[in-house]
Amino acid sequence: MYLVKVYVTYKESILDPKGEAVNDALHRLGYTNVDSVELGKYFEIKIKPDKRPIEAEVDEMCDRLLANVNMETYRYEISQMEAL
Amino acid sequence: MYLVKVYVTYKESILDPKGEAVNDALHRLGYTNVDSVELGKYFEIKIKPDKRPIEAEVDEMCDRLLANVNMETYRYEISQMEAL
Amino acid sequence: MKFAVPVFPGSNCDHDMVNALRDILKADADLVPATTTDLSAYDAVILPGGFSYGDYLRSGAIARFAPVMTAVQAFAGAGKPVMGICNGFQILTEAGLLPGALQANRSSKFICKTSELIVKNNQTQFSSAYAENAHINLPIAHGEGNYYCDDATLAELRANQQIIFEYADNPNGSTANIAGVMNRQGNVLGMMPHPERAVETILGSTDGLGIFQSLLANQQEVAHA
Amino acid sequence: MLKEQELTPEALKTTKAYREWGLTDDEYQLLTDSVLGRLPNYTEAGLFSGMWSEHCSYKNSKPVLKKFWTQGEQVIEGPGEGAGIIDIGDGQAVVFKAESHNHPSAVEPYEGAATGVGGIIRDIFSMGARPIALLDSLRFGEPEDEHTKYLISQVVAGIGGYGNCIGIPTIGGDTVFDASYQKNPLVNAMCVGILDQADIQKGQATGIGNSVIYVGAKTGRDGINGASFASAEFNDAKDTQRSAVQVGDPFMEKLLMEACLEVIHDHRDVLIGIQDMGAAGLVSSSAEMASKAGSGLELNLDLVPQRETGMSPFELMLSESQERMLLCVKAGAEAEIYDVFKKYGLDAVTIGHVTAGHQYQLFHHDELVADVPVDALATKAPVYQREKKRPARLNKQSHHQFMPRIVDATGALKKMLQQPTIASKASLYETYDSQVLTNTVVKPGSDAGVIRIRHTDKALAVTTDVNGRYLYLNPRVGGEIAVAEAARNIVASGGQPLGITDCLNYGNPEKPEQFYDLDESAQGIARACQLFNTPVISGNVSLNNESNGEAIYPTPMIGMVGLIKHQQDITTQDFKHAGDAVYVLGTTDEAFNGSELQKMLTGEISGELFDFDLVTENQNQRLLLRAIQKGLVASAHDVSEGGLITTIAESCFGKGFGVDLKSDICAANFFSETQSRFVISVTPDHRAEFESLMDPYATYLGQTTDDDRMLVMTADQAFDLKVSFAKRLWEEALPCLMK
Ligand SMILES: Nc1ncnc2c1ncn2[C@@H]1O[C@H](COP(=O)(O)OP(=O)(O)O)[C@@H](O)[C@H]1O
Ligand SMILES: [Mg+2]
Repeated sequence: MYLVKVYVTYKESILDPKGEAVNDALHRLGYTNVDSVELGKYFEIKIKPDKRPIEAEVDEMCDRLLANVNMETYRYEISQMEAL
Repeated sequence: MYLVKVYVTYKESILDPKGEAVNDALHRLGYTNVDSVELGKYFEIKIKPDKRPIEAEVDEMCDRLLANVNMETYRYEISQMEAL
Repeated sequence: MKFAVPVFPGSNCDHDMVNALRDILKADADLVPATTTDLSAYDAVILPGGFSYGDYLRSGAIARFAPVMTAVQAFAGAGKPVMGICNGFQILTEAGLLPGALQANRSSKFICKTSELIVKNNQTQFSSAYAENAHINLPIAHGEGNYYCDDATLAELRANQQIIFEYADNPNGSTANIAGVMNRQGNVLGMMPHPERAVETILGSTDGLGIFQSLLANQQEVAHA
Repeated sequence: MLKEQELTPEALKTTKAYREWGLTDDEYQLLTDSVLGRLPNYTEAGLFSGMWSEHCSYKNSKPVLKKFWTQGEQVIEGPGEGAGIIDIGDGQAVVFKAESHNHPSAVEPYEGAATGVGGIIRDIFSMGARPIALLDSLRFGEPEDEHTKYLISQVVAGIGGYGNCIGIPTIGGDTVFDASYQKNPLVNAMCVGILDQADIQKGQATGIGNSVIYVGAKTGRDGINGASFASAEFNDAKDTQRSAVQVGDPFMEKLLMEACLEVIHDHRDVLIGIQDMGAAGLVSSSAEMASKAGSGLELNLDLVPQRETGMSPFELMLSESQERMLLCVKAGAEAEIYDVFKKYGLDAVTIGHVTAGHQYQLFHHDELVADVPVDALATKAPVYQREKKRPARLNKQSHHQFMPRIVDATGALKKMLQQPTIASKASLYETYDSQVLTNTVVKPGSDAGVIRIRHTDKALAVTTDVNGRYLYLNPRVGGEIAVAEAARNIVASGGQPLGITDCLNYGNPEKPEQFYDLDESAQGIARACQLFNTPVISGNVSLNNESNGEAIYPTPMIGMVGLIKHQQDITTQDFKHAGDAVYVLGTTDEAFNGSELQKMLTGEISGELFDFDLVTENQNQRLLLRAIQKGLVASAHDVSEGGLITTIAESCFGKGFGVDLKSDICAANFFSETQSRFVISVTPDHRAEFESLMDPYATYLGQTTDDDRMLVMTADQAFDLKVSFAKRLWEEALPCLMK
């Protein structure tokens, strides 16, 4: 079994209202040294090995569903999970 | 400047409806080897050094705002950003 | 009796609440800004529904730090009645005034429809106008109304009769069908359904009136005691 | 981000780079030769590309829009301003408009739909009105493939996400599935607002020296030149254009709306004009405000609040960042306005002022970067009279009416109730908050949504409708039917139709056959509007709804608003009690070409469209409205897709009553889509009066019952099934298909 961690964030030019809202809230709470906040999605996916290489499959899943490449970018890390 | 990456996910005992929805969608798309999906939040926070240790500050921010410890857990990584 | 209805940036049921209180229940009610720090002029506080601060992080997570919440904490601490409807409920749990948390609905979708509730405890200042185990119809409208608490908390809620409203047909996955809970002291109520949307026949139901009538009647008793 | 090297005026001319922005060679020529008398620089050419796009200038559709009926004594403001306004008495008025967001929704369905809603809301409050209701009109492919399911769920989530958060109820709409929209879904949103006539605002900038104030979200590089993107044909290959995606921020818009309405109400004496920044962003709003007022304008772009660094004048002026408004305020009163916005935590910045003369001048880093006649931008776009040719598909149509053979009437009905277009849409609209603001009397699920007007005895009925299949078979008559159906839904709810807005969704107007569809259907709409006295007061055009050369069905969405004079007249489609008499108003013919039944049985839409008569339609509507106003009607439901039997079933579903009916028409004709009909129920004590009023136009069919049984005896067979079972099929069909 693989453990895949996928991080999806907005492209640079895209407005991130959620990140802004958190940034403002942190400032109001007194964390004025916070410079910026971006809020993205974090997926932890457990996946069984398949015929295809895992990277190809994860790439495709990201492109098709997990991210909208028109406005988001993604990166991921894959690790082998020990069998229990 | 520090770059802090915070990951917030549901506690294990809690059902994650959005993760389930993604899991189902992946299955429908034919990725039947996907075993489970959890969907969490991913924060990228840029933060200027302060008097206090950065870890203490991030812990506090997470406990107070970024996560609801009744149902969520968090972890984070801190790295130094190079000055531009 | 005078009600305060705090308005957070992004509240959107604030006027509905005040309209229900003033026009239908003929009660005194003020909208108060989230920057208010003094609630001493009021007898009860109702946190209204909406999307405070967009609910962009978690529902209620940011609003609980608004200045008015310090005053609400003190108000509740003094034993005066505080009620949170929908987003108001979410704010109260985030603020620690009520146990548990509200998670995304099981369907992971927003749900707006009429839901049937069972009044589980009518021995409270918020529910005394209803018969015990009465079935009432109130609208729900939320994306994150799935009440969660751990087993120990649930046992405590049950032991102390803190569960006031249950769903007859659980729409959102809430633990133990919980639609509304009270604090241990019995002066803070949070509920996801919207009683202020059910106070006029023309809008489909008047089953929400009981909550406000309970509050008004109990307050009068307090005043006369 | 690297600053793009801007081409010199000469290089722009030789490389023809302006083509990428949607300007044609002829338009560029017109610009250099007659409008400016010189070569435009990079920024100037960009401004014109945005302002002369179809989206801003209506250059292809203007000759068509001219044919619309826009008169009527109830009209306070017709097409032209942000939204139209209609008098509803007592010093109040209703404001409404619809907007399409088809292309953005195809690219990013959640945000595309969400920002569509956000945009139409700004159009309404910029007129000074408080938005009180939203509607959404959706067209998707068949919900079979995964991508279509994804589009449906994301579009619906985006509409709900925005409307729910900002706190405006979504109280109606329509949803149709047809392969024609597979690659090109339609997402049209409509907003209705209400105002005191004293608060009416205009988007104008007058008075030399007065300030132009920018409020709301900062400007970023999102959606740059989106107006010309929206107007360009959508093609799989053009991946590069696809970053015109914007993210909606309904929380920001909620604050912006409250702040703007406060300025309009409480600072009327210093507010001169207000306009939202929609398509072609800052240039469009500012140039239109100045041009309308006959003023000049000077803006200092360094003052524009910016989300990103190093933005060029081109980018700043053409960005379509959301949640921004432009105000014109009396000189000296700026601080008063800033204070209001500050209270809501919003940026408000003076970025320029009204000048003498008629020039539009932009400064950036102390340099004059654009200096053009303001009217050239706002009103001098070329207008094209496109070539029109009757489409081949109409020429080869069969004259025969499709004649269905129904061997198992009950089975056919069961199947009909599960067609995605017929099936209940509750699983979609229950994700919309339809009750916030506590004015919603009739929620989605009946013919029209109804909202009461607080502190009066009045209410408004609102609906969106159009059946693209009818237009595909006959664009002119289909256009008439679209308006007629909308009016039918208003009347069935107890309302007097007041006026319409529209979204004209068509293919490429440069193709003569597609221009034919646009032009013909506009004439049909115009004729129907005149007859119903429902002027067009606002609207929107969405052309180039094609993918890989294939156009969608011509789909002019009609959004109609009606006035219910007394709240006791509010009528819904559900049968109310057992023992009521059931009637059908109007006659039933064999009308199957273009019908849901034809699609269900043959898999296609073909042949000449059935007959339709506007005069009969109008007469039947008037009859029903009179009966409702006399208090004779317990329920009314218009007959549309799926025919009479579907209509009867839907009236049973609401409260679970059964029916026992008998008719001398055959079972197949119970699926006919003859127009101008209603199913009406009447309590026994009103039957006599009802019948004498309706005679000979209404036919008695039988009674409602307490039984869980829908029994309809026809000339040849019986429809016979349990109401509860039929209802379950109807309710579960769409959720099941979406799984
Ligand atoms: N996308 C939608 N949003 C909101 N309401 C919708 C939507 N689609 C359908 N509805 C509602 O479902 C009901 C049935 O719609 P429809 O079949 O189009 O009615 P009709 O045929 O009477 O025009 C109406 O109340 C309509 O407002
Ligand atoms: Mg209808």
